[in-house]
Amino acid sequence: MPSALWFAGLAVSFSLLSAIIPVFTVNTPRLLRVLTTLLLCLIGIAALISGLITLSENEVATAELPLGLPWLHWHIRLDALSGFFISLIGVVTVAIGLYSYGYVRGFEHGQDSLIALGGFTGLFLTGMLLVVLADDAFMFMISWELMSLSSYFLVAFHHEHAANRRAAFLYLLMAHVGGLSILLSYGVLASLGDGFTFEAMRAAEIPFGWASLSFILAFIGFGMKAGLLPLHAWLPEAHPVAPSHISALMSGVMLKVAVYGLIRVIFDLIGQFHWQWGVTVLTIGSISALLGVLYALMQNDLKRLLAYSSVENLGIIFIGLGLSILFMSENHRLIATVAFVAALYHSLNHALFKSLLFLGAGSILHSANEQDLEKMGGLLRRMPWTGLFFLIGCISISSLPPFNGFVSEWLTFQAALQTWQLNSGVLRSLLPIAAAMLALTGALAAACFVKVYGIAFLGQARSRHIRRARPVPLSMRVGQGILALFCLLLGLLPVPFISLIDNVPRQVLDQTLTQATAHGWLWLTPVSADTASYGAPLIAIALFIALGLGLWLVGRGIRRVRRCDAWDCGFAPPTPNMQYTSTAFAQPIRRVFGLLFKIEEGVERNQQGKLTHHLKISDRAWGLFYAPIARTVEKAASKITRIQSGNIRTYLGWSLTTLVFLLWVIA
Amino acid sequence: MNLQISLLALVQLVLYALLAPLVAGWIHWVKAKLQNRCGARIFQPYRDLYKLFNKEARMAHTASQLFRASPYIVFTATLLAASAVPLLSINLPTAAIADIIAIAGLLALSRFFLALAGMDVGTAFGGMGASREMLVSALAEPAMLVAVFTLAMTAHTTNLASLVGFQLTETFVLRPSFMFALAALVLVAIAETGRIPVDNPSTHLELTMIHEAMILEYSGRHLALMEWAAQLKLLLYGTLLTNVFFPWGIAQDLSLTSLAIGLLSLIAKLLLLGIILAISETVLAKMRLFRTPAFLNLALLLGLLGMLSHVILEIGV
Amino acid sequence: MNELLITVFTPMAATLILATVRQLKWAGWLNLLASTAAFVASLFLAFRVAKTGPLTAMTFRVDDFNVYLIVLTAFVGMTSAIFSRPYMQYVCETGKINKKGMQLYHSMYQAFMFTMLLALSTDNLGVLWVAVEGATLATVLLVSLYRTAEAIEAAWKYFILCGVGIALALFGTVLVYFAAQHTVADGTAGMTWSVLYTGASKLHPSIMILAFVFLLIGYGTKVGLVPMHQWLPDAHSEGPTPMSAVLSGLLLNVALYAIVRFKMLVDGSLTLSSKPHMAGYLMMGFGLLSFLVAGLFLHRQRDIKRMFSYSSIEHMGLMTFAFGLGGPLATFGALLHMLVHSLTKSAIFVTVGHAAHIAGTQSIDHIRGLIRTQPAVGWALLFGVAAIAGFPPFGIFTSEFLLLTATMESQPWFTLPLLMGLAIAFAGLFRNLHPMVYGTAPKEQQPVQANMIPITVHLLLVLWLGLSIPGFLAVWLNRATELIAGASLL
Amino acid sequence: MNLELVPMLQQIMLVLASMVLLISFILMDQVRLVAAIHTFAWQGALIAAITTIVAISEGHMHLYFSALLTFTLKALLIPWMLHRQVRKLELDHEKEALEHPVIASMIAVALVIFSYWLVLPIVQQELIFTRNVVAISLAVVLIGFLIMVVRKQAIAQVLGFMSMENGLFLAAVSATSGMPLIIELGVAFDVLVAMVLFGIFFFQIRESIESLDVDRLNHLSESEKE
Repeated sequence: MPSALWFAGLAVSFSLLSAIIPVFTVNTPRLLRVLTTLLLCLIGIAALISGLITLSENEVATAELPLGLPWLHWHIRLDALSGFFISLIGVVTVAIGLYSYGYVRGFEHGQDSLIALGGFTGLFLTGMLLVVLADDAFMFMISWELMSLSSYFLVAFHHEHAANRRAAFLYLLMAHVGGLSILLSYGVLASLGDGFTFEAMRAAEIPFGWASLSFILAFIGFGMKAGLLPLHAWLPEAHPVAPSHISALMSGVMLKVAVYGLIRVIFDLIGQFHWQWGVTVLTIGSISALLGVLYALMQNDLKRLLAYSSVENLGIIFIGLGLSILFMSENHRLIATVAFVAALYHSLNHALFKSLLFLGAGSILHSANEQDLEKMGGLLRRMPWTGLFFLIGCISISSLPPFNGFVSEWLTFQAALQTWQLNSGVLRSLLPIAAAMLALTGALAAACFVKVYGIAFLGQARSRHIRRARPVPLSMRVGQGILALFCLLLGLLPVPFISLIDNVPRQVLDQTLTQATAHGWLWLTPVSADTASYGAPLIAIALFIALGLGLWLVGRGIRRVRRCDAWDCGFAPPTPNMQYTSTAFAQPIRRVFGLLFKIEEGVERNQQGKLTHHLKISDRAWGLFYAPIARTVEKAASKITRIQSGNIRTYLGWSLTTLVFLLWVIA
Repeated sequence: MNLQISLLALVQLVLYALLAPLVAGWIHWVKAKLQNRCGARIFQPYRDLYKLFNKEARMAHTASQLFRASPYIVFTATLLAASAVPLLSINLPTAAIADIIAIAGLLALSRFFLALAGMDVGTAFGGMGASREMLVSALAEPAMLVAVFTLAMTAHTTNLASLVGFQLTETFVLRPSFMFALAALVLVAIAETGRIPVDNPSTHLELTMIHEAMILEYSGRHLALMEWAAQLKLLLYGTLLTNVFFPWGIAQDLSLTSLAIGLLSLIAKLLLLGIILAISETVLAKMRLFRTPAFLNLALLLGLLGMLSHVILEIGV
Repeated sequence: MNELLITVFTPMAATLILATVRQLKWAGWLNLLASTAAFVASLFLAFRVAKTGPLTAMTFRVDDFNVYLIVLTAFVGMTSAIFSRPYMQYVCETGKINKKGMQLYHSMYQAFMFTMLLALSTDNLGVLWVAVEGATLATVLLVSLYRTAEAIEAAWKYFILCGVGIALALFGTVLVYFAAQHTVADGTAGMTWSVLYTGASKLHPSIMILAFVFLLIGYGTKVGLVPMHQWLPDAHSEGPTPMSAVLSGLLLNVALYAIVRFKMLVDGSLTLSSKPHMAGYLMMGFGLLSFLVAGLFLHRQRDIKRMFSYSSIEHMGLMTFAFGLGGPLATFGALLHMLVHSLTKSAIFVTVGHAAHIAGTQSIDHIRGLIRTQPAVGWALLFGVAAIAGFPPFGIFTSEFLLLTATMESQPWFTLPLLMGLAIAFAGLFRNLHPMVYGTAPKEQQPVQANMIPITVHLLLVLWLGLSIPGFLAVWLNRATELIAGASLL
Repeated sequence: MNLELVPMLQQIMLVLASMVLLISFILMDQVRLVAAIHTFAWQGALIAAITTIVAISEGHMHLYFSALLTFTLKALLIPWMLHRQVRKLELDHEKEALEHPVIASMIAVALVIFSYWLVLPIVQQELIFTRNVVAISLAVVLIGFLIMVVRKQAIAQVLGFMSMENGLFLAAVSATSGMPLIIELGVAFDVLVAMVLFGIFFFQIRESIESLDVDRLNHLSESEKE
């Protein structure tokens, strides 16, 4: 049987191939779609296999490619950590591949070239795979920026609208800055160790000051990509405007690659753990989680909402990482591992259900060409399968048992609850607050997705084209189905899964979670059996028995229900316009947390003399963080351009002054 | 032995299901007495449920299948949650399935579907109820978890059975954190079970209703399940409060006597609790919806204070 | 030796011939032919040098440093000639210039190539000066070729500013010669770089540093260092596009090359003095200033060619900084950056020529939705700018990677302004680029018969260099690094 | 240094050098264009004279030649060309007064002092004499530069440029007793070509803006007015 690395190489070469074929098959769109789907599935499967092999065998495979700098070839390394993330990429890619077969059909008659779509999707995947495989800073940076650049082109795919162009610009700009910051972080490590290979960096002895500098730079860089506050501004702009399966890739997978990068740099390369770092990560994580979900609640654009909720989930992941660092800094390896595994688990979960939700949104776009919640409604009866899968996604992301989201959040809580083990009293009192924020986040997330599902899929259609919505093609449904299935599986069988990824903490923290899985596949006991235990399968079984019972009753048809008009307290039969809107649903929460948003609300008369109500809820980050920077640059630019006055004598004057000045300097 | 335990678990489950309407009935009765009404008999809720189960269930044209599935899910989730809360005895196998966080999760699940069911028909009231319910729960859930964390950090476990066991084993000490936690949990329980002053269970056709607004469209067995689930939830919170903070009398072994003592003490506690609740509901008035956040923030604050006083006062080094 | 002579004097011959050729069709092809011949010869020259090491004869000296610049110059000259033939014909058809103008253009093109190659290959500082001045003279008439008021104004500024600069450079050269007298060598030898380099330590430090200031200002004017850069955007934007390509791709390099040569001498003489790195610090200062200021200028552009000329200033600033920083890593990076920047920038200017042709104007506000009108040009522009902005897998990323890390190693705190500068410049480029390539195209924009060969070749080369630096090139650059920085990298 | 020890020729040279400097000043303040051209011619002649003296004292053969070259180029050819163009452009009676002549001359004086202060660190005994002449030539260069800054009139600017060149020649001749002949030729050729091009540009500018006032060449700028 070929080695894991071989499969990884296969995946990479397939993705390169899929980047090339559109050039040749663009005139036969159908063939193009078939080939792309095929290749994407192959990529996914190959990546998945290689990842699984690595995880199960815990072997570290390395290789060197004759590319890059003459004295620094591309080093490749496939260890448990990369194995985990490569399999994550794999799973989602398969689903995306199947989905895209039906979805891309919508673009065949559009103006935008399919070459760009297919080609850059391939490059995007290549970039992500290579980032995970890279074992030296140079290759890492190249693949990292390749990932950013190609995804930028995908964001700019629908470039007719100025808003999309702006989003793409913002995205690329921030990606570039983040990349440079990562590069510098590597620069610090490299200049302290010898050379840019990760081996050298691991070996390097790094004093605290420099290590912290490197940590900050890396955190800024990767945090920017992961969309942590306040560096998240690009995310809700860029993710929604890309084609939906790309949004799924970006939100589901690319953000996880950022998580991978941070883990790689901090846990693996720097290999030090200081409580200051832990606190930083924890704080930023909690804030992102809370504000992310609050902003998500306020959105009416479905994909934008999903994007903001990605901010929230990444926040949760970073809470886990922060906890892990904290516990490591006081050398409670076991608890640190629990938090670490929780973070990994949530990365995978978020990859699954966020992609699932984006694919759902894509299906709505595909069949009704609508992504504004205010116009949706009653889709469950028009596209039942999508409705079901989307519901599963909503339950998972709201972290409700027995689905996967709950497991990771539960684990995070379990880690946070071990705070009594810490020595430092300050930390002991800080962690519970983080836990409280996490709890609040979870509850708000539930509210958010009740809103989404209730407005979009339940009730009555609020617009004509939604009323005409039809079920999407089989391929798209299968794509969503796979992800939904994984959501369920990971929710039901956390124990086998955790024992599967146990090699990752073994490699990174050199500690395993054997006790978590000690009590058989039914019981998940992260710390110890009598501390806490969770029997997901039993809960699921009970629920399914109950459902089965209900369905059986229905099926027996004795107690059939009679259809009638809605009662609605005896008022006139409700019309679609009488339903609660998305804005209305969020209004109470908006009112409670009003301080955190920039709300412009007002009523005025329009030209026809009708009274119109307008409400604009925007992100505070813009006013507080981005606008000032932009203004400063503009000011500086307009000042500096004065020296290009157009008068030649002034120019000569400049030269003369410079000359005299320099002569004075050197004398 | 093992058989006995699982049997006991089953008994407790059934007991929950059976006791729930009784508690509701008891509270109604006491309230009626307090308000100088003769009021309905204590067993009235059983009659209502029976009647509803036999009535034909009707569904709006606009309702989807989710509308039909929800009652079952809601009821089961609540029952599951209940099954993990020690009722008579602390050695409860089902407690290992779901620790306190999982219980919160299960309750959240039932609430999730309750709210969705409310929105399914597409009436104004349903959406209103769902929106408000989610607001209340969004604030109540963290408060509850924080309060529970305080206990969990003291007992070093989130498993309720072990938690109660810890309470029983350790010598009686005054823990400021527990007082805060208790206060917080009481407030949360009131909010979550939709009692005055947050919501009025006996209201109808009011613009202030929350829980009722969501189940407005239900009828027949669906409605019965929903009502039953609500009563279960009430009982669940009651047991949680009493057995965690005042575990006295709960059975620690499987001898019939101790079980009997457990049952009696439980009934006593519940009666007492019912009276207290009834009194409070009689003297208090329901507050405006937008006063509720303040109410729940207080709960959250208490929970946090409890946690902080725990880490600072009790294990502070 | 012959290779060298062919390389250098083919263009000279071509200059004289083309001055007489009247048929436009022939002129274009002849121009291309001569450039190709020069390129081929330069390749042979490169092989010779690679085999037998530096060759020195009759005031020529070709070592590892300038040989790669010679090849690069000849190559870019050739590809630009490929582009210029059809482009200039189109310009001629539009009636912007007459037959005599075309004649002048072609012969001056070759004259320019001649001066460039001469400046690169000579060993005599005086000849170097003469050649660089000659380059100005050859190009100044081309800048004013279109005879519009702006063109003439641009040419005048170009002429005066560069003339003054070059005069200062001559003064610097005289001072070097002065320092060489009595101490190293008299007569012609006193102007011979290799002689001076060997005896550098004996040169009088205070005279040398004085001389270096003049040289830095003088040749710096040609490099386009702020604040002597003002001629550059004017000349680039008003001259014919192939001219902008070679100016940006070659002239700036050659001027920088001259500065580096002198810096080597100055460093040699300053080693024992109180401030041995003075020259380096001066260059770093100038480089950083130009880098940042040019980056800010990018935000306020209305003319597409002006914009890219500012980006040239920015990159020259980066290279100057790197050479000033010294050390093998930075030097290697700078040499690589010279290479990739010339390739990318000339490719961009060729693309810009097409874009302006499509839209019928150079004003950024009127070029819209290129990838709708003519996808090839639009994407080429996108990729070109992505490359120049330092995105991998394009080569510029590699050199910037090296520069940043080198800075991180020796002067960590300089990385901050560098980072800012890169971000600012990047934003400036893309905010202007986006509306030009994306969006819906206006009706009046019509696709043109574009010549994508030079663009493709250049970008592919840059891509290749970004993915992997071929061994021979690495060795080559490394030898040059050894020569300049005194230490090898590999 | 005390002049007694300096041989006669060098004393003469110092005198001439000082006169070159003086001429730069005159050139800067010269109001009438034609007169300015004459002044410039005189400067060229003086440079040529200095070259001859150096040639005599050093006995370099090629210096005589370069003296001849300088004379023909700087004293005869270029002034003549300028005259022709001035006549062609009907600028015979062109006058251009500086805006702030006093300030300009103050700056010029400052530049002279500055350039002397600049060369002071060169202390090797045998270079003292040349050092001072270098100071003068540096001053001439800088003043030429200053002329280009203060003069609006294109031709006047060119004169400034040319007097910079003169300064360079002075430096070359006095400090290093002339550059190698090949270089001299090259430079001379460049200067000549430059002059021709200048001539062409005068006409081009003239036809594009109806005057030779360089301040009106200001269409190409980044400032917001356009």
